[in-house]
Amino acid sequence: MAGNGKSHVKEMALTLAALLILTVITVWAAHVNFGSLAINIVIAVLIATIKVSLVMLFFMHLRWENKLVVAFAILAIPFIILAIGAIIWDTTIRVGVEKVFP
Amino acid sequence: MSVATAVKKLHDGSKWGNPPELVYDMSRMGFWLFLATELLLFAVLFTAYAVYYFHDPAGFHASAHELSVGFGAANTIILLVSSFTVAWSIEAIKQGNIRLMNILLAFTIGCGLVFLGNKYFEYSHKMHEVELEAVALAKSPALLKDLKEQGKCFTNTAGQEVCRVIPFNVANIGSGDPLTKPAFASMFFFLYFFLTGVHGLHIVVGVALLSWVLIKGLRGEFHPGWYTPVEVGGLYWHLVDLIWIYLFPLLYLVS
Amino acid sequence: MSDIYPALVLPPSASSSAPVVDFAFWLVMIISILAFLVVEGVLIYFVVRYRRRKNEAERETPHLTHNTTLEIIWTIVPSLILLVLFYYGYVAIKELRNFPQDSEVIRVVGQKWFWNFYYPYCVEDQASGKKLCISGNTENINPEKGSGQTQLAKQENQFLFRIPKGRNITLQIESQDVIHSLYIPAFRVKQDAVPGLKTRLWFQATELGEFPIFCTEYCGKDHAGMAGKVLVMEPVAFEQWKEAELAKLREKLKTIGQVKDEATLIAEGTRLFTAKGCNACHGLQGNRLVGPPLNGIYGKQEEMQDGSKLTVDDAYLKESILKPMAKIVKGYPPAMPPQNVTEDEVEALVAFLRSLKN
Amino acid sequence: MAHAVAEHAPVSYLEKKGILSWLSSVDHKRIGILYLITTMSAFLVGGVFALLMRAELARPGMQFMDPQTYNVLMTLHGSIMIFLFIVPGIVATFGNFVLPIQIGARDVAFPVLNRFSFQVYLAGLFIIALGLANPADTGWTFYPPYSSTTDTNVITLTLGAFVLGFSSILTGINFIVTVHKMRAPGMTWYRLPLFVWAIYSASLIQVIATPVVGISLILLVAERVFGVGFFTPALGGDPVLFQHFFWFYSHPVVYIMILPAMGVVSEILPVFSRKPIFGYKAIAWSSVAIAAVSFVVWAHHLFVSSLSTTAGIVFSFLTFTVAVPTAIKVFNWLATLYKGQIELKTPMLYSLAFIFLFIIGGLTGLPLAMIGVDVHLHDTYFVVGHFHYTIQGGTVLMMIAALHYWWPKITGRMYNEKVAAFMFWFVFIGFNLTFIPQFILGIGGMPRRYADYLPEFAPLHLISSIGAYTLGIGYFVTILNLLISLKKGEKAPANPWRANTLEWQIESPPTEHNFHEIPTITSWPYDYGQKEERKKESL
Repeated sequence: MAGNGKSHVKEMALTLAALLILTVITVWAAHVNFGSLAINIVIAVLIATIKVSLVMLFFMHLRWENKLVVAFAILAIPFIILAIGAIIWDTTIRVGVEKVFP
Repeated sequence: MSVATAVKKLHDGSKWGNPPELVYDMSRMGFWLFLATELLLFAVLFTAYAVYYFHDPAGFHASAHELSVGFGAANTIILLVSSFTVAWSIEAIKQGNIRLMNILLAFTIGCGLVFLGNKYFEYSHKMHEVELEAVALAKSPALLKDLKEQGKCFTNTAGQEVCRVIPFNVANIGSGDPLTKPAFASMFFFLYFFLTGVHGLHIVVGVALLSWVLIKGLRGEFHPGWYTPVEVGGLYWHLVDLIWIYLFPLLYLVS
Repeated sequence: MSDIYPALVLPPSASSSAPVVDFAFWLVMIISILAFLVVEGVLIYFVVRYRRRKNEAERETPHLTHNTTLEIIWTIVPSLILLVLFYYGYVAIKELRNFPQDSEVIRVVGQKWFWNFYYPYCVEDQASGKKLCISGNTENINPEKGSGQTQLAKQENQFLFRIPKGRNITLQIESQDVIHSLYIPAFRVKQDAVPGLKTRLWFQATELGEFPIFCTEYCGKDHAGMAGKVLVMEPVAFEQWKEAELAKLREKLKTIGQVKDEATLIAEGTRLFTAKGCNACHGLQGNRLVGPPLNGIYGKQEEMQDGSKLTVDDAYLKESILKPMAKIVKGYPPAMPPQNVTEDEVEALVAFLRSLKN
Repeated sequence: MAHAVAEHAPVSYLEKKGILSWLSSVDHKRIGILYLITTMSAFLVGGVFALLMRAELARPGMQFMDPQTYNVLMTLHGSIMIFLFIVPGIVATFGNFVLPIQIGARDVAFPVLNRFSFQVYLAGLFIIALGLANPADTGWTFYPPYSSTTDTNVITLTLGAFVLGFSSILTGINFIVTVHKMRAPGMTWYRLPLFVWAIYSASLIQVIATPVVGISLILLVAERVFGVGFFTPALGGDPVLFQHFFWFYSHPVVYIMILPAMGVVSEILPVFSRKPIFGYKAIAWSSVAIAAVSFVVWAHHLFVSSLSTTAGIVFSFLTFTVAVPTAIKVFNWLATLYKGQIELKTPMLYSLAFIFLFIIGGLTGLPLAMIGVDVHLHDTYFVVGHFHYTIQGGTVLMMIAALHYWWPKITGRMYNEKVAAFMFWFVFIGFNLTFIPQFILGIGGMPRRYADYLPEFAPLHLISSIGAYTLGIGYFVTILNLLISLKKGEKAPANPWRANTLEWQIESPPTEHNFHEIPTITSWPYDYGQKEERKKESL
């Protein structure tokens, strides 16, 4: 087993501290207007992504995992980007389609 | 494996002929694959969120106004802390500290229950009438028309047009016509309830999973040579944390 | 052009974009057939040539595992052919979606299970501000089970969607209930009618004659009957027909607001009952379909879903047509969509229902 | 990996009797057989529905059913065939039975999870059966708003499909981990049989695509139960969004169906032409490539449903990219036949028919990928024909081929070769008779999902119906022939086809733990047609 190795509790405590600080930043950023609605959302999502990366790297041990597990862990990401990206792209550029309802 | 309890037959996951190291390896791999499917499942809901957000940003902002940032932030902190404790419990068992592992697991389960309690208060608040800006309902013309006919819409002191409406009406579930009697007041509230509902379901499953691990832990089944269930339970718990990290700004902070 | 074409190859090519689509179609067909002949030919030749004959001893076969040159060739050659095909598909869609500026816009509304056509040709009464436009709808042509009829028999008396030859027509497509899809094979056009959206397609008819219109997005029970015919006319004939229709509407405009006698109303209501598709869900012989039967409904005591009772009168009937979900009769699903009818038409329908005896 | 296997006399895995011993078994072979029984039953039921539809469509006008009955049959035929038969089809049956043995493992990575997958599958089957009291009439695509307003049991069907999807995900995870971690010593990636590559690729799609449709179906259920307007325009919803989600899964899913079939072909061809497979790496990696590309083509199902034209053109281009790896596979199969010594046994007949029909299926996909031409062909019988040529001519035929190929291994009995080969011609001719007319109908403008049609389409519909019944007889007698062999068939030798893959190196039927000793692999399994001494050299 991978056990009996070095303990990572210290890194994890630091991670928690970072996550809590980032949470405060998220709440603060929500009250600041960065120019447009879309930019505000993108900034919120970016901060969330940093937090998620921290959780995955330290809490979920990806930093210390073998390559194969890391590969499976990030397997979904391109497909998530594909689904979200392509569908938003299409629904926002539909040409020649108007809404009937107000 | 020089563990004191070696007199008893040790649990090591080798029931089906595979050595524990291999089981540990395979379980992490398989479980990460499972987490990938979970992420894709939520990705669909986030896609829907994005599509409807761009469709109606004003409505989303007006609706999100009704959510309490305090509750959301509290739940975020609860999940982050519990995520840390469950990660710590794995470190503890790696060092052979069974007692610490059990305490941390129990603490994590407690956090999960507090989270659910918070959600219960939040949900029940949303099942009563609130004053919602009419702009939040603009994309549901059928509903807005109906509310106006019932005289539920008026101009408030701040000069905004608002309607008294129940964001999630339990009484309408499974009955009547979805057009004029929706259970959800706006697309935002539907997404709010659906996203947090599915997430809450995962919390329930996570609490159940960790409780099962804790029972095994109390029975002394884990030792530094075999703690795969703790690891897997922990990974699952982190998943609910991951999802919530996105949910919090998208639902509570868009106003 | 006859309205029955031999269903062996493409339908007659009757619009200005059809040749572009057809070129792309025949291109891919010819390439496919060539590829088919070559590849299947090789397959059959190999099987016949190298099959193990009766009593043939086992022989040593060549140990061929791969050939990089060959692999590269049969990766690149198909890729190039596919690029060409993609290009002509692109050319065809550019033609189909290149909406002309100078076209007449006709509104098409799909509903279960017929198409409504609303022309932009209207007459208006200045004084009252009332307006009537040329419109019409196809009828459900699904035959009854065991009737021995075919769709053709029911198609004989169909409404014809008349359009002039040689003019650009844009159809603005909407749907009242579920997704439908308007398909005119002879024009090579197809577009979904999505509720909540206005979609559109365009064509310029180049051949005179009648051509079928189909619904190609599954929409429920009588999906197969949601068909009609488009009639392409000489522009002169079309103008004559248009003027005649407008004259009829002018007559009708005069009668609006006047008190009509019951007989006229009932006659109009009888027509509307089928034309608006009421008969799809309501029987007249006491038979339960999706909705309750309507014979003898007037003056009857009905129990509602919430347990209350009421007597069916003019006001209730009117409400049930315009806002069907307001009061649901006990034992029936809340399934009826609000109907697309004018005040006059409601009046006629109510008169018709009044007239129905048990 | 050989670890703690109890020492006892080797017994066949079929030895233990009784239903309970089957349902409680975690043996991958038994689970494979359970899947085989359930999926083939679903196939027969779905097939009967198809025959009923073809009977009604033989003549214009409504003969002996009303349109609603037709719509229900159409929905059930689609849903049962897709969700209960063809998706678990080869993956769960032969994947389970053969894959662990082929890589030299005693079982899959997670045997209990494997049993759980089957139990979940049974639960899904049960939920779908519950809905048969008032069966859904939405078509297997469940497009809202029709599916959210119709008065039939859509909920049970969608929930059933959701549960089946869950089973599919778990099976996929299991196989992926098995292939990575349970290979026998010396079994490198390039020594894996191509069937394993195919199942591995299909499993990847199962894991990635299935959750998407799962949650979309749950959204549909929410729409019906809670009355939310997620896909209802009057409440601000977008019906086309569902189509995006649905096809994000349901296009890749056709590759879950066809990839394993391609894997079986790649196994059977070298064995019966006594020649090494040609272009091993090309075939292996084209499977992975198809799996990857299958995810970027879904919107070609939306060309006329208000997809933006720009997106349509991009997706049209991406769709063509799938054709390249597919063409590579076909050419490699042909090259495998070159200068071989082809034995026309039943599995080989079906495999050759697969190549023949799949070429037609693939070529008819081209006009559908060309966006401008697809506008005319979309939702016509052309699509029905194309789909059946790839999935029935592809997957179902290979399912039958795999049944014959592995039958001696699974049951320890030989089937009657003469009957099987004779019935093959029923299937082959019946199949073409059924679906060639549908291409012509589609080109002529005959829309699909029609209970009735205009008289000009009548002659072709009649031919198609005659073909369908020929096909039905072919399948029925073929399966009957196999069943009869259970009692009357000769005892099968361990390796009747003289094949090299591992499953043929052990007893027929295999023992409970497959191998007495885990083998060490020293070569790939495709050195056919060589003298023994040469074979050793080439290692």
